Amino acid sequence: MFELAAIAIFIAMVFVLIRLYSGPTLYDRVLALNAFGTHTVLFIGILGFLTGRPDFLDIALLYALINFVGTIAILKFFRYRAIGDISSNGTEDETEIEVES
Amino acid sequence: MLVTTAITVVRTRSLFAIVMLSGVFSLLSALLLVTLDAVDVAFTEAAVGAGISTVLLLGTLALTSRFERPVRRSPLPPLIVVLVTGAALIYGTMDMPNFGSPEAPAQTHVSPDYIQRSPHEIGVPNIVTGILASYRGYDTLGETAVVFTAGIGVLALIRLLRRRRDGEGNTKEGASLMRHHLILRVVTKLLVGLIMLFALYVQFHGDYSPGGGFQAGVIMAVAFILYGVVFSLDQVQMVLPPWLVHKLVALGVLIYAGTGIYSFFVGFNFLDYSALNPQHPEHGQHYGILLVELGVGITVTGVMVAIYYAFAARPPILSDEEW
Amino acid sequence: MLEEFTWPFIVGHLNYWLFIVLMMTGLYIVVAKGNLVKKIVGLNIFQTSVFMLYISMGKVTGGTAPIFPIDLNIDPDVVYSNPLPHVLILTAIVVGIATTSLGLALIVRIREEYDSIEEERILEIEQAIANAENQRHGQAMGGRAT
Amino acid sequence: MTTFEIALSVLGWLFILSGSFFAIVGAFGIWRFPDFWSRLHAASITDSAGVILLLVGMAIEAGLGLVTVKLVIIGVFLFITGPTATHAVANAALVSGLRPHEAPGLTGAEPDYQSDPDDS
Repeated sequence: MFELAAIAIFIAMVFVLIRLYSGPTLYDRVLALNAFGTHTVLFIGILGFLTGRPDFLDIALLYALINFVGTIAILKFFRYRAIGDISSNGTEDETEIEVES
Repeated sequence: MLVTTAITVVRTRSLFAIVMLSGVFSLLSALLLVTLDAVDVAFTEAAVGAGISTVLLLGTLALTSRFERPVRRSPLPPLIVVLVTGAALIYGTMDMPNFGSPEAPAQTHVSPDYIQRSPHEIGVPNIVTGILASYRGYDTLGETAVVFTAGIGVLALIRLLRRRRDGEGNTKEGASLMRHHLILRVVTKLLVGLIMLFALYVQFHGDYSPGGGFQAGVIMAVAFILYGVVFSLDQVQMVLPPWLVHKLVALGVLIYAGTGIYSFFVGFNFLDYSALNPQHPEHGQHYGILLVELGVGITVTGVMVAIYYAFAARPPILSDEEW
Repeated sequence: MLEEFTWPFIVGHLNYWLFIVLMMTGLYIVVAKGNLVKKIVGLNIFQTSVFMLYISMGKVTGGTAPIFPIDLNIDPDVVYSNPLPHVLILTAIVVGIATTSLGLALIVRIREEYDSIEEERILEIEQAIANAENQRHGQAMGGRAT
Repeated sequence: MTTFEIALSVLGWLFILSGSFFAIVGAFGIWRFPDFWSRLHAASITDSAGVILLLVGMAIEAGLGLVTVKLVIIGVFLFITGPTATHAVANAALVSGLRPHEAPGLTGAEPDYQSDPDDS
């Protein structure tokens, strides 16, 4: 039964990967990346049960965290072109912030 | 899937998508490593490939340009070179033992010895940790030193110029750019602590489950990087000032080498942890592994955070046509 | 030669071939593509496939991850995979990220000096600089040494 | 094996199978839906239904212990990070000026955001 679940999630990962390769906009790709991470977490969990070593769950836990960090970093970078504080064109960004807040 | 990812990397020209694809590539390879029983390695690969290297590549892109220009040269000569090399390598595999065969030379020489002896000599359930920190302690000391050196190299390359630019006064941007993302900020505050807790768990539970100093160091650094990404660099640096990071980098190597030198003075060999508790050599091994892993963890955290600071603090040069 | 290609042989070597294909893809990126960041990504792919090649050599069929039960009650029937490659690769990954970051730092510096991260453009600029220097030296020596 | 245990095991099966069904449906949606905003819906299926069902199923199969605790922690993490990441993606897409396809005659109010000058 775990095999069945593993195969199902594997197929799901292939679907998401197709979207990731072909995604027309950047946001499609980020979304697919995030979904891919979630699927990976589930897959590793299942895999741990499949091989009878459920202590693999540590890795799944790590993925759940790292995936989030990666997504946030990509989005922030795409929006502000910097992973630190300094944006390349300060004025434009500041007006944006005013509008949004 | 790995192959398709790699080929897409060849074909895509937006460097941005490439960064994501490389993240996916390392996730996939980590998955493969799990199926190959290399849990510790998968742990490291996941933390490093998907976390740190994505952030670093993004940092580089922020400082350079986002698109690749098409190459004018013909792709044929490199293709021929690659094909010839590949054919030679495949010819080389003809003599290799079958996949997973227990009679392969790699399985019959050193490692059964390690597997048999480590429960009695070291008494740590995770064989990988035992070998890493004790049997091959010299190697690991060397690797730590390499990480240390690479960190210093990065700092030497891109830290210096920043001070010069500070005089121009254009690096001060005020508060965080993401101050309006309320949800993100709240969630990050929640998560940073949990990630650190998890890092400590990985660090000190590494004897019993997958994990250890390298992984814990990377995870700890990811916590700081997340804080820096969502809040601002200034705020992280209030928590963990750069001078402290630089001290930490050195401190880790010192702890590691110091353990070795201590065993020197007590009259044992360099990095022989039995020196830490001569009555119970096994306990000595436990202490030694803990100490050494702690040193590795501190160094790795320090180096990763220092590299992140160096990349993030650097003002990009204005060139909008490349965006 | 051809009679070696029995079915078990192919299945048993498929993993090596797969990793070699990956490795060659990485090598192709490094050699053929001009963008330095892309070259680094290619280098990473190459590196990762080497790691996986090592790990796959350490796998034993029917084996499990090399971690004993927590109470050290070792069942002699359980086969463990080879832990030695794991140790080597574990440290290699962290060293790999350190060298990658060093390469990225170099790229940043190159970009600041040359205003480009394309290999061809950098070569052009270098050529121009070399020509200019040659000319200057040539004039200093009376136009003979060019 | 008592009847209770059998029932529990069957329950675990059901949870895992339906969870993988939802995971696959979500992924299929991500692949096939026409534009970004509808794909967002599909992605949330995996994030919510798939994750809950699979983790609960695994927890039932594993029984009480450290494994269950870890599963619960994973669930909590995924529950915090998943929606947050989706929110961040959607927010960034909206701000960048990406708009859903609207049916003719049905125009929603344009959000009061200044569109990003450098959207892709």
